[in-house]
Amino acid sequence: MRVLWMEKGKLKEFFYSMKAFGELWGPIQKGKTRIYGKAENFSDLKLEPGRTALPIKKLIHPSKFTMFKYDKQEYSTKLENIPRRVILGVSPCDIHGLLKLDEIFLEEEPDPYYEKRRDNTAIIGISYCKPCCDSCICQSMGTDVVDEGYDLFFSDLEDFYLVWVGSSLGDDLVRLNPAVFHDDIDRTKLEKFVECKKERDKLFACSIDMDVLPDIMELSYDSPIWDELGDKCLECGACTMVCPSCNCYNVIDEVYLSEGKGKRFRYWDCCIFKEYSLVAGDHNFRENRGERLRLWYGHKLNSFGPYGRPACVGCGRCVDACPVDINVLTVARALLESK
Amino acid sequence: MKRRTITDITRVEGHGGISVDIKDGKILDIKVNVYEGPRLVEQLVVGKSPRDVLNIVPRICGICSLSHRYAALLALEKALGVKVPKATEMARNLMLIGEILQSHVLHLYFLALPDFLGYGSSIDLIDNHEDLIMLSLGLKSFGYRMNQVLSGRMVHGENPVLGGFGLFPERSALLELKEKSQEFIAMVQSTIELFASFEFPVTYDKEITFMCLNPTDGEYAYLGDSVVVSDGTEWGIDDYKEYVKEYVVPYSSAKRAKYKGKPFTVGALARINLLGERLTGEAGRYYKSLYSNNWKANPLFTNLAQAIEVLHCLESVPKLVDRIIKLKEPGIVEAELDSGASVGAVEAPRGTLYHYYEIENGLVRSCDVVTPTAQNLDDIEKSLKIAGEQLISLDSMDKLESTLEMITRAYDPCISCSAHLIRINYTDKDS
Amino acid sequence: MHEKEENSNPYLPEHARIVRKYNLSSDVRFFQIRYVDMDRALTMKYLPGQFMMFSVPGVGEAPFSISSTPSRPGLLEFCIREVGDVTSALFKLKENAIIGIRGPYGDGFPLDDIQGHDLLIIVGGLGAAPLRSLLLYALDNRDDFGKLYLLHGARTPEDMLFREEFLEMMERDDLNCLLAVDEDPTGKWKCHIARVTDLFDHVKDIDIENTYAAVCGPPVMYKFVLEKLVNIGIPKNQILMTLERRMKCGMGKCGHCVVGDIYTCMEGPVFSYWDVLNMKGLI
Amino acid sequence: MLNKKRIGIYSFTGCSGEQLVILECGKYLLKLYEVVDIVGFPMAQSKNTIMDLDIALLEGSITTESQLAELKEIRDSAKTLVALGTCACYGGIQSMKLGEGDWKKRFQEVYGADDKLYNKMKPMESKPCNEFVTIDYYIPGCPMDKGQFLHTISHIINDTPPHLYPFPVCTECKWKENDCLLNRGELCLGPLTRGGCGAVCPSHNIPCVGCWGPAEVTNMPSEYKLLLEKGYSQIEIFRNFRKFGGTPMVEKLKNMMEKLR
Ligand SMILES: Cc1cc2nc3c(=O)[nH]c(=O)nc-3n(C[C@H](O)[C@H](O)[C@H](O)COP(=O)(O)OP(=O)(O)OC[C@H]3O[C@@H](n4cnc5c(N)ncnc54)[C@H](O)[C@@H]3O)c2cc1C
Ligand code: SF4
Ligand code: SF4
Ligand code: SF4
Repeated sequence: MRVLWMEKGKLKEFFYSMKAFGELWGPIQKGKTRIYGKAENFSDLKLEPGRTALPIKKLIHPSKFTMFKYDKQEYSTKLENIPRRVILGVSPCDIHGLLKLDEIFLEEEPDPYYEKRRDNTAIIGISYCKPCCDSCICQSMGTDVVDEGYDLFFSDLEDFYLVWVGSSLGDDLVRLNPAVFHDDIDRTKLEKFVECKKERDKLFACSIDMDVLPDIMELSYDSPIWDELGDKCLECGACTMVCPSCNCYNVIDEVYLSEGKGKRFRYWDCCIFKEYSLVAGDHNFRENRGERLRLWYGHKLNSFGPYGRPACVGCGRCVDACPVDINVLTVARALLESK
Repeated sequence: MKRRTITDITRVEGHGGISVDIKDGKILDIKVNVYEGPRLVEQLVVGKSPRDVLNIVPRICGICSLSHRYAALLALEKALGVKVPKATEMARNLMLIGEILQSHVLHLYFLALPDFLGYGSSIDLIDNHEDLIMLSLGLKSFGYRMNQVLSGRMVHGENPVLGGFGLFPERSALLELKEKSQEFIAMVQSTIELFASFEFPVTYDKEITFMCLNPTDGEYAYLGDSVVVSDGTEWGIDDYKEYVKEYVVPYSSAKRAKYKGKPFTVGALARINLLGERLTGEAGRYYKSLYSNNWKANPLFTNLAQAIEVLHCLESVPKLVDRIIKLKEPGIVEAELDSGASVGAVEAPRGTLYHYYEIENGLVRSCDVVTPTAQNLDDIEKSLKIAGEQLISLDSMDKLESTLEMITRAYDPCISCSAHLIRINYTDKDS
Repeated sequence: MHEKEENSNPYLPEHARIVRKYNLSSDVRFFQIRYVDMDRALTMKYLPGQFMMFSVPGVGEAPFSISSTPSRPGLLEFCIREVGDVTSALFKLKENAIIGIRGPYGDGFPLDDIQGHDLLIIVGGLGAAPLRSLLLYALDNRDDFGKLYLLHGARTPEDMLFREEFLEMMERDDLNCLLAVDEDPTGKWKCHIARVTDLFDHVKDIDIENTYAAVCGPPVMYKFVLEKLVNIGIPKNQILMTLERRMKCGMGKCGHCVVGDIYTCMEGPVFSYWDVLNMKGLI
Repeated sequence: MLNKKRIGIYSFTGCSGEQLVILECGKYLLKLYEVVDIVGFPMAQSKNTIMDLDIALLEGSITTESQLAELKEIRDSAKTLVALGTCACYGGIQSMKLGEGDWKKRFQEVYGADDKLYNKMKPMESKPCNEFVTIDYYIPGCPMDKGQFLHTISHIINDTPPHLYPFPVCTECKWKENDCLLNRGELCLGPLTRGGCGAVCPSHNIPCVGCWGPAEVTNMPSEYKLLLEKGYSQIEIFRNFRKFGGTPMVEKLKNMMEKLR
């Protein structure tokens, strides 16, 4: 992979030059939270360790959108209206989250909505010499580093950036302003990189023992833990909404007042909701909240998607989101203690 | 004796009817009954926290929910020693202006205009007066947009809280309001001219007693600590119970109010009569050219008064926005006290609205709400009687009915709120 | 009218016409449909056990097993029970009405594996929908299969889906057609009055080790039938069943049908008993 | 459309918020008038009837005998009944003290001991429409949301089933990327309240007060325990649960207390 470096002060210039590709986005402050939002100015961007309320999935797999419209004659989609965007400042765990979603949405029969948004979005990752926050578990999940799924990746090494070019689109972006990049990476730069990573590794406050957890998860199918957690769970859906690797959605038809016209739209669903797995005759395959939580944690900590790997990318969002403290950390702890 | 009941005055908000007693071709009595079922709102808030009060009292009325919220805020904040920054105060005033605009627009275009143009509903206007319909829809949406920006949503927005705003309105949204407000000026001017061209079916010669808040800064505004009356008196809002005396009638679920034993009128017409001289800009120009002594006696001028106020509200938006965005974004001021009692009053779209609370250890001990419609009901009856006597000789019952309805509507009675003005005497004193 | 192009949006339904429909029982109706696009109608490929997503604009989508056999191209057949929004809307439509369909989805029955073996088809209630497809396929390709049994149970004769069709099949000598009802209020039932599981007594001369069984029916039926099949010695990986889950896409995207990490719509809806034993929560 | 559906919009005890929302539908309102016959809408038109209705939209809760009689008449004449807003769906704020003490005494405390008005008005404690007649569809909210109203009414007019979000306010609150108020220690009813408002209040840093009414599936005991842990008193918590909870909340609280005992 091609690796370049950039002086710290040049990022602003490069940022604006990417306007040639599309809208400029990145982590910005909205009230009390940080979100991925449109950045009119480089100074709007929060380029420092920290986490956005929703992961980057909200831009590729939006919380709700119209799939297509229909009338008496036909069904029609307008994929060409999906804007082109550059997102600067995507965290490694969020990129891993996208890779998980890619497994679902791009393999077998690709989902055209996801695919188009993915194609139209330039992902520019960034990492720092510090973890994003105290609840990050990316180190345990092996998602603190990333080597695919982005177009460019910036390692913020305090006085300069190392820049990985991850795709041909990334290369095109570099070409928009080649003068700000250098390819003469010397030894001191590499040393700085290694040193920085080592420093960061020491700073993670949370961890999960992923060597044993998938097996324990498997063995705890009938554990009373699930009922205990089920008693506590508020069934509010917060954990699934904020999780970068949750892909589930629901589909609803909407008719217009005038006859014969309408649209079908999609919105994020959540396997913790009772209605999620209800079928005819009011039969529910996961009647109890505990069973539903078990499914979710099974996905996050044991096996998910076509490759059967744990889906959790260690972003720590569920740790912050759940009002009653049910999250990968507490569940992992409970499982490990109960065995 | 023949008794006619015009059940359910249509095109007013809520549930009310007029009953007319006629004997030997003479009107014996006309009564406005309010049928609305009881909610006992003032009683619901007893034992609740100030925050609860702010969730509950706006629900008294959907059309002027922010006026209720504002009056309650003023009372509660005064009682608990909260003094909000200027920016908060001005943003709240802007919010009130939005509500007055939106409420007046609903009344003028949706409820009153069909009367004057002879249609059964405003939607029927679409064929011949599409421009008016489109203007009214646009204006109303703008009013609701103001509600949304300032209070959080169209109706019952919870954003204005004790001590400030949950989220202070964004600068960009305020600027959007400023810009958008100007789009309607010309069209509203033609609406004023349209209303000025209407002939009234009844004449009045006796002057009405008017009442409204007296804005301290000398402007035409909707807030003040004292009340001016057309008889020349002025008194502080804390004394409202002495001047606005409530009483019950057996035929209606709404209380009434009298001033010195006589009916009186509050609302747009009262404000224009008492404060009209203060109007500036285009609104001031229209006031000068249209105002006459007839406005002092005929309640049907309320429509014109409202139309002028719509223009005034639109003209006020840019001024207020400019002042707000110059100030520092205010935070929420916390209450210092947990006991106290006070009155808060605002000019709601339909007139002066009083809220009174007594708080003890953080919970409401007693509450009193006096709504504008309650204050107007006696005068509505009075002007219906005068009109009835003029019209009975016409011997056309239909004409009588429709004219009485039209006069009732002119007062823009928000009957759903008038049903809630029953004073509560239990103050847990004996319990 | 919309035509399916290569690489077009897989969520867009294609137009199909309801050619014929009639009642199979009080709440189950038979639908015969055909793609409006004749080319598509004739070239569509599918396997018994696969399903299609039906779309009624304004109402939504629901999955239904194909009841017809790919060996008779052109028309697609379904039997549908009225349970909710989409099904009620379908019931209201008249013949000739246009609906949207997309598919086929799922993994059908592993025909390559079954071929050359004896086959028991065990049907309860609406389980007739997917299994009729397998049965008709086997009959149309009779030489590819060994002994062929149909064991079909219903509550009453009225409830037996495809009753006439199956009664006619009793005449065939290349099929052992065993039909049973729990009770017979009509008094005219000429076949068995028994439970499906009792019909096993009439299954003879099959090479147990080399027999495949395909089961579909209400959840309660599985318990007893599976036990029986295991008891008579049919290998667990040769016992096949099709399962129902809530589905919103049919392509492993919406997540609703997931069991553990298995997407029923992609890896199913046909599973073997061995799968079921290995994947907690499947039935 | 050949046979236009006959629709009526009627109001009982409430703040008229739903009718205002309908009037604010702008061009959709004009469209609605085009595709159906609005034969009853006393707030907006002069000629009104309750006869031969296809769809009746009801606002407000029932608080007098005459309202009850009218409600029953409307049920008899209408094919489909839709409850608009939290008052009609659950009883509204005026039902928040339902079952607490002697209602007639409360009434008299307000109107005086003289029974004249009581006998004339024949009032009763506020209850939602479904306490008396079958309601076919519900559009909760105080006031209801314009989008949800248009969605539901379009579906009913076109004879297709409407779908309102089944999930609680928190779900949409996450979509809005708010900082969770419950986690900040506020008494937020988001997890117990039906979604659909777009999490307006939390988006303004204000805890949800529950104006969309109780969501069907919730874990109230857990939220209750959580709020106790956060230092709220039982009285305060119940007061908030009941503010917009109407009749379903009475039931839910009873069940919860039984469970916790
Ligand atoms: C692979 C597969 C093949 C199938 N094949 C057939 C077939 O051949 N024939 C057949 O008749 N069926 C078949 N089904 C079942 C059929 O798809 C379902 O019954 C489907 O739900 C019917 O759609 P509907 O819109 O009519 O029902 P829905 O309206 O979705 O309702 C169905 C049931 O789901 C529950 N439900 C749904 N939504 C809600 C909600 N919002 N709130 C509460 N409960 C809700 C209820 O219990 C209701 O009874 C198959 C299913 C699968 C997965
Ligand atoms: S399970 Fe929790 S920590 Fe893991 S990716 Fe999802 S939200 Fe992040
Ligand atoms: S703020 Fe309230 S509504 Fe939002 S997630 Fe937290 S508890 Fe739920
Ligand atoms: S957040 Fe809660 S209180 Fe606010 S509008 Fe929504 S449901 Fe009502």
